[in-house]
Parts: sequence; structure tokens; C-alpha cells
Amino acid sequence: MRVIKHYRIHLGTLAWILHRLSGLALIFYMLIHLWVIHHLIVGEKSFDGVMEFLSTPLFKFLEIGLIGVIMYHLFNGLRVILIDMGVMVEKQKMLFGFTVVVWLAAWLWVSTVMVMRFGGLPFI
Amino acid sequence: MATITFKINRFNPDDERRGHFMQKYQVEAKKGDTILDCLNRIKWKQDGSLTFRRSCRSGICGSCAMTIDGVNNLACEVQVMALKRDTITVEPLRGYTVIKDLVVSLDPLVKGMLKVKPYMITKTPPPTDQERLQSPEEREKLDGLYECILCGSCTSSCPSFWADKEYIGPHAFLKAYRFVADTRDEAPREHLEPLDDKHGLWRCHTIFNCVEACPKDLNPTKAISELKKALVNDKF
Amino acid sequence: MSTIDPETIHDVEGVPVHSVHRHDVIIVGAGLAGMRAAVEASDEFDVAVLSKVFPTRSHSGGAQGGIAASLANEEEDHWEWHMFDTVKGSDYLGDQDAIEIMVKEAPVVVREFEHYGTPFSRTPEGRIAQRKFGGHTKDFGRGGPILRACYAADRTGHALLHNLYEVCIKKEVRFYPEFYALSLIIRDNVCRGLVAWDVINGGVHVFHAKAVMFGTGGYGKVFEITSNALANTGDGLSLVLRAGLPLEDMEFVQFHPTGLYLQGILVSEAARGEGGYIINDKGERFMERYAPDKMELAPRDLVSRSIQTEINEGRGIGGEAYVYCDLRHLGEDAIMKKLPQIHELAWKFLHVDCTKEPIPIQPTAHYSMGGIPTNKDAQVLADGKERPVEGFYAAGECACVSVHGGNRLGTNSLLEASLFGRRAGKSMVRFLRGTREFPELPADAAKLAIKEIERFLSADGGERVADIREDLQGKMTDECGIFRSAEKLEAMVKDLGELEKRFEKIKIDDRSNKFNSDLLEAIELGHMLEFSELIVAGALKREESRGAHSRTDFPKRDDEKWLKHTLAWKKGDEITFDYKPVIITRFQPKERTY
Amino acid sequence: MRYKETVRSGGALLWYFQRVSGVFLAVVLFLHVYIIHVALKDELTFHAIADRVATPLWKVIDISFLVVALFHGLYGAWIVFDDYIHKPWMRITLFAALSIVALLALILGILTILPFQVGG
Repeated sequence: MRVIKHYRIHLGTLAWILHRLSGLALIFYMLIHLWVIHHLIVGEKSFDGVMEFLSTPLFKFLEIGLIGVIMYHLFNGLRVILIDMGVMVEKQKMLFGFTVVVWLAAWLWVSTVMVMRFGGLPFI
Repeated sequence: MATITFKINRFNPDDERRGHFMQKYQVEAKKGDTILDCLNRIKWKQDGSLTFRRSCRSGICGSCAMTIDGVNNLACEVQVMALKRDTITVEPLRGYTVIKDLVVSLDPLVKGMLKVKPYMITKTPPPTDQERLQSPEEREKLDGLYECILCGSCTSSCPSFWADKEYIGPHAFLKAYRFVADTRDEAPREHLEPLDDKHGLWRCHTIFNCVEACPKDLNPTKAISELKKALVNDKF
Repeated sequence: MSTIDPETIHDVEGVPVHSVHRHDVIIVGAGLAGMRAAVEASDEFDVAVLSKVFPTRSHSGGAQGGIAASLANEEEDHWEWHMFDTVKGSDYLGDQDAIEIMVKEAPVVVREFEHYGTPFSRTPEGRIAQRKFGGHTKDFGRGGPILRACYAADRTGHALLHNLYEVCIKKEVRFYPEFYALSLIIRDNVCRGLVAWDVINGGVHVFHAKAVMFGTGGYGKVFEITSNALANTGDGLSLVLRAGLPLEDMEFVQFHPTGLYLQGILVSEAARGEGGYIINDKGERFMERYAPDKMELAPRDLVSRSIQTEINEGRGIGGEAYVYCDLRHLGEDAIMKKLPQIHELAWKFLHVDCTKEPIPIQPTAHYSMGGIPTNKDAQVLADGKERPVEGFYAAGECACVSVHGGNRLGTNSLLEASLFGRRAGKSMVRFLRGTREFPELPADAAKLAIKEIERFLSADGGERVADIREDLQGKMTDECGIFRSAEKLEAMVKDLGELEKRFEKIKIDDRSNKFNSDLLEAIELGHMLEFSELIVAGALKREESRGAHSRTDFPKRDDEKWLKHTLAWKKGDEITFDYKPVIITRFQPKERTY
Repeated sequence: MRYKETVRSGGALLWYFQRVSGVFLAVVLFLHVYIIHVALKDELTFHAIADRVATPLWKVIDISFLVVALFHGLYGAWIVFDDYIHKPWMRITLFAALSIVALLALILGILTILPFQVGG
């Protein structure tokens, strides 16, 4: 028996799905990050070795993506908090648009700074 | 006049083996026709077995809520021409058990509502031969809350409800806040406390589907954020 | 509670024991009358409410403008004034003893609603706000329109209905939503319960009760253009008729002046109460020719006839069958604040923005004054006059007390439904306090109902139910509508005979038990054909024009011959008539001008 | 009485803390990134980091960052699972798994931060 599963994806649904996915992705990142910096206690050589490995262009590229994900989760999270506080509940679409603009602007700015100043350095 | 194809979800409980399937009907629609007018025309002229709920056809009884082109709405309130489509898909409300064709079981709707004590609770007796006083400003707080017609569109559009069938649901939250916000209600906590539940308020992820679906343009999410604030304040 | 011990009950032939339910009180209809009665009786007794739709889908919720009560919150008012207006509005056909009870108790009922939590609009002092409504005046008609209609924006019916549902939940009233009443069990003048069809699952159920109450609503659906819901097929009336009881004043059907063009959906009288104009093709406020004093706020029957006359004489907009209701001069703010629902309806159903354009309207069948004859305690009268049926009650639009007589005033309907619902509740409580035993349930109680269901489920003729219904509605509108004449009505009698013959040969497409709305529509059509005969026959007999009943061949009111209520029975194909006098206490009949 | 009500809570405080911790993380994350990538001029060497982590203030900040981030993340994950996983045994398994991951990550993190001493 087929169950009715169709429903149009509104902006709010999209924001929510992305929030969940970015959140789950960030948990993985956090665990990996912890594993990476735990090399600090293994010793200086070990840590600097890992850092060198992570300085390859591939990781620089991934890092820019990572910043996007973090910032989405951060700004959308702030949007949700605002709504929970009752701010702009009646203008949620406008608030969503606002959030997207801020998110993209911040992402672009940080990425540009990273690329310009340091040629993109790893902090994994 | 235009010929519109309706793709309608059919389900006959006496023929479970066949299950759900989409059936196509052609209807001649003119300007001013609503989806309900077209469904009636199909039922009355083409196929009497097509089953859906309907009553007032003026958007106040809440019978004919269904999923029209992927969005919940009242069939009697949607102008066919306004959709600007040759083919219109009509399905029963998502998330509820389908009884037949476009008719769903409203049990979860009632169950959710019953949880929030959906009636005014007073402790002091009302004045005799007089109404309780309530200023126009106090009364204005109920605007956007008491107009709910219990059509079920909001809860059926909510991903939290799709995931958890015991979720109390936005319609019940709106109802709860209608009493919490009423200056005459003397026990707001009795409406609030049932919301602090595993299947309660905290499952709302501010997705806004309920707001988009509400045919009466009410805003359950706003009520929910007020309720969340009230509950958290209550804990400190 | 609901399912009873098989030991204690006789078997009812053809109905499984688990489908026999026993409650002290069974109420059919979950509108204002039914639920108000349930609220009243449920403190002491086990009450169950049956409804063919989910309770809050009842058509009481469609009422918009208000509920009348001489609260005098906004300006001086007295129940005597309200009484005068109601009597005059009824064209002196209303029973004045009943009207007096209604207008006296009105403030109590309205305040009770407030105490239950109805979100009434408020005056600056915090009291229940009131507005003007057609036919309600100051000082026995000598003053201008009065602020008497208590309202919750323009959703008064909705607010009251949902509020009553909430109170019923609080009082743990048992609901049987989507159960469709099939027949009454009345033997030896004692009502013993009823038989109903479980719409969702299919199956005949027997409800065994000490008291049964009908709040089944009106019969506007026999007309083509109507403000009534699709569910308002007057089922309760023909169930009563089939039980061998009479119906009263069936020929009186109110046409509301302002229905949305073609849809018939109601544009509340509040639109005019707040100052809206009605204008014809020439841009005239033509009501000044028909009711120079009250203008648009004259009673409904008069305004409807005026509009219909304009349309018949070719002054409809562009010659079409509609005129305009113009709100634009009220200003956007006032419209959005006081009449938001009218704005919404006009927009959603006609795509008209009433802040910028006038709304196309035409008269629409709205309210049935006639119905089941009851006394002031809502007891159904076996002979239509005095002798009550033991344990059988009715209130609301399905009943005829008669407080509306030949024409109902706006906002008196919500009042009548809730007030006589409340009285029915109280009177059932009195009755039940003295009654310990359930009346005996006959073994063949469900026989007729089962036969009816079987007949329709196996119907395989060639006629579509919807075709017959459409013809009935069209003909009733043309031949038994706002303007009637012997010629038209006689044609209608013939048409009805033909429609009934066609009804013998119907087919239905859906043969399943579960949620079979095809079956229900067939049963409903049977009811409609049955009581339509009484409307037409009563209208043909009544050779005068009174209230909503307007005969072009007898344009004057005739108090000599017709100041009396029609009672009609149906035995086989025969319709028998009887009449009973109108009760006149305070106000002697006068000419009715506005 | 109040105590009892708090215990009965169906998630009000957890929900609230998820918001507060979110804001906290936003602030600390900014600090974290600023210090490491701007103030330290991205000389991400062992010594640079070791010097910073050795000060007690940074120890407190980093450990609270760790604790709050783990809570926020793993409770967030639990909210997601809570929506879709209804079989009791799967819920218990997932909850246990999340708890173990949280505990291990916490130990690993604290072990990473704690050993550094000023001048060490």
C-alpha cells in the first residue's frame, strides 16, 4: 500500500533540512577535529606532520566549504532563536531571505580574506 | 471555459489489495469555479464513487481540507483558474490514515486537541447577570487565534507530525494559546503543562509549513513561540 | 458506557448486539441547539451527540453577524422592544408567548456564552459589543435602528459553535461524529431511540434512549441558490414525518437578500448593518422606493423581494440576475476591522476586493422558519397542538416553536437555537429525573432503516441522484421561490410527482459500506423530495402574502383567514392539513411597513 | 513542588539550553578562529599552540568550548533521531552510542588540553 508522501517543499522546510544536515556534518567534523588536535599530546613532531599534510590544496578547498556549512548552521540557528523569541514571526520569509544574504556575505568575506591573506591555511 | 485534468488519489478500503492509485478525470471549468465545484461535478456527473468530505462550501466548516498540487488547502476556497494549470493533482491530507479516496481519519487531530484542555478554565464564579469585562485591547490578543476551523491542514503539513504520529500538533498549540492569551482564563498553566511533553512543543522545529498551509491565514508558529517563552519562563 | 450488556437488552433484528448503544439522552445534530442542550443535560445524565458531520462542521458556524439580546450595553434597550420587532418581523405569525420567553431570556443566554469563553467583541468599557441589524429598532419601531446584535467580529456563529464544542469536551459529552440518523423509534407515542448509519465504517446502529432530541437544522438545500451547507438537507424533518408526526409552517422559507452571485454564499447582514449600500444598474439605492425609513436595514423578506423585483424588471447589473452591495464608502480600515470575513469571502469566491469594488449579490435561500412543531419546552407535539410525544424534543432551525412566524429577523436564529437548545436540555433533565427506566425497545426497531439502506445499495436504475436533485432545486427556486403563484405551485406539484417517479429508478455507483457518500446523497434526496411536497402544498393552500411567503396572486396579508399556523401530515401519498391559531398576547396585528 | 515540576519537564530546559549554547558557541567559535587565524598570524605550529593552551584562562575557555560543543552537537543529533526512530531498542542503542561517543570525545579533548603547563 502506497502512503501519501507528497508535499511541496517550502522555504522553511528547506532551511530546516539544511540545518539538520549541516548540524550532522558538523558533528563529524568536530570529532575529526578532536582527533587531529589530539596529536598535540603525542608530540611536536607528530602534530607538525599532520599540519603539513593538511596544508595541501585539497584541504584548503574543503575548508572553504566547511566555513560555509558552519556559517549556515550559525546564522540559521540565530534565525530560529529570533523566531523563538517572537521576532519577525509574521515576516518569516523576509527573515529567511535576510539570513541567506547575511550567510552568503559572511561566507564570501571570510573566504576572500583567507585566500588573499594566507593563500588558505589549514586549521583542521 | 477550459478542460482541466484532475489526477485524484483513489483508495477503496474494500479493495485493500489494489491500494492507492491515481485516477484521471476531465472537467470543464469556467472562471469562478473552485476545486470543490469540480470535484462535485465529477462525483455528480461522472463517478459517484469518488469520495470526499464537504459541507459549507464557504470556507468556514473545515470539511474539505485536502492536498491540492502538493499544498494543503480547502477545496472550496481554491479557484481552479488561479492555479493556472491543465493538470491538478488532488490527494488526501498527508500524515493521516486514509479512510477512502480523499477522506482521512481525524482522530489524531482530536487526540492532540484534547491534550491541551481546549476549554476555558475559571476558578472564580462569573458575575451574576453580567458578562466578565474584557477591554478591546485584551480581546484583540485573541485575534488570529480563535478563528481556527479545525480543518487539520496545518498538522497534516508538519514534518514533525509526519515523523511522530503522537505529536500534539500546531492546531492544538494554537488552541492552547487561545486560552493562555485570554485574560478571562484563570489557569493558563493547565493548558501549558501538557505541552511540555515528549510529543509536545519541543518537537516544533519552526519549519513554518503550518503557516503556509493554514487556509485561514493564521499563524500557529507565532502562537508556538509565545508558548515556548511562557513555558521556559515558568521553569525559572 | 456506550456499549451495553447483551443480557439486559432485547435483540434488535439485523443489528449486532455491539452496535446497540444506550444513553440517557441522544441528541441528533451537533449545531448550536444540539450542543447547547448537551451542555445543559450532561451535568446529571449520560448524553451522546450524533452528527452526520464532525461537530464543528455544523452549519451554525456559518452564521456571521451576531446574536440578538437586549443587553443595552451600547444604548438603551428593553426586551419589550426586542419582542415588538420580532413579532412585527414575523408578520404577526410568531407565537407571542414563545417570543416573550425568548427575548426575556436572551441576555441570560448571551452572558452564559461569555462565561463559557466565547470571544465576543467588546465595547470600550469591556462589555459585549453590539451592532445594528435589519428589523431591530428602538421604541417599538418608532426610533431608528438599534445596537442589539452581540457579535464576535463577523464570525459570531463560528465563535459560539467552537465554544460550545469546547464546553462539551470539558463536560465529557460523548460524540458520535459522522453517524447519520436513519429513523426514529416511536411506539405508542413514546420515543425510544433511533437508528443510525455509521458513515465511516458502515453498519446500522441502534441508539436506545430515554430522551431523544433533534437539532438537525434547516432545509435550504432544496433551493438552487442557497447560503446553506451541502449538508443542510433537512433530514430530521422527513424522519419526523415518517414517524407519523406533523410539520408546521413549511411554506415559510427565508431568502436572504445578499448572497454572493451564483455561489449563494452569504454576505452577512452586518455588511448593511455597518452601513453598506445596495445599488442597481442605474446606481440607485433603490431601497428608498421600498422601505424609505429603514432603507437597507429593512427586514430580509422585504429587501429580498425588492432586489428580486429590480432584477425581474431588468435593473440588475447589466441586466443580469444580480445587484451590487457597495461597501467602499466605509473605508478600508472599517471594512478590514469589522467585516474581515466578508472581505475574505468576496475575494476568495468571486475575486472581488470589496474595499475597491462593489460585491455582486442576489437573494439566496437562507433559513427555514417552518419545521417540527414544539412547545415552549421544546417538546415535540404529536398532534402539532398540545399533546407532546413522550421523550422527544427538538430545537433550532429544524423546530417551529414558532418564534419566527412568517419571517425571521437577523441574529434571532443563533438566539433561538441556543436558547431553545438550552430549554430542551432543561426540560429533558426534568423529564429524566422522574424517569428511571429505559422504554422497551421493539425487536423490529431497525427494520425500515435496514430496508432503506439495502434498497439504495442495490439500486441500479438509470437516473443519477445528482440530476434529480438539480432539477428539484432549480424548479423549487423558479416555482416555489421568492415570488409564488397558484399557477407556478401547481406546476411544481406535478414536477414533484415526476421527480419522485424518477427517484424510483436511481442508480448509485458506490456499493461499499465504508464512507459511502453516494449512498448518503441518495437517502438525502429521498428526504428532500418528501418534505418539499409539504412546502409546495402548504404554499398553495396559503392564499395570502405574509412574511417570506409571497403570492403574486394574493399580494395582501389576510388576517381573517390566514392568521394561523399550517400543520401538515403525510400518510402514504396523501397530505393532510390542519391549522392552529397564532398566540397573540401583547401586540395586535398591524400593517407591516418599514 | 517546583523541583518535581522541573523533573517532569519534557524538554523545556534542554530546549532552552540548546538555544543558549548555540549563542555561546557562536561567540566562542568566533574567538577561537580569531585567535588562531588572526592573532597568531596563522603560525599554526606546535609551540604557538602549546603556549596558548598552557594558560589557565585558555584551558577554561577551551574546555567549556569542548563541553558545550559536544552537548550541542550530540543533543542536536539526538533530536533528529528522536523524530524518526521509534523502535525502543533502536532508540536505546542510539542513545547509548551517542553517549559513548560524547564521553570518548570528551576524554580525548580534555587529555589534549590539560597536560600543557606554563613554560612547559
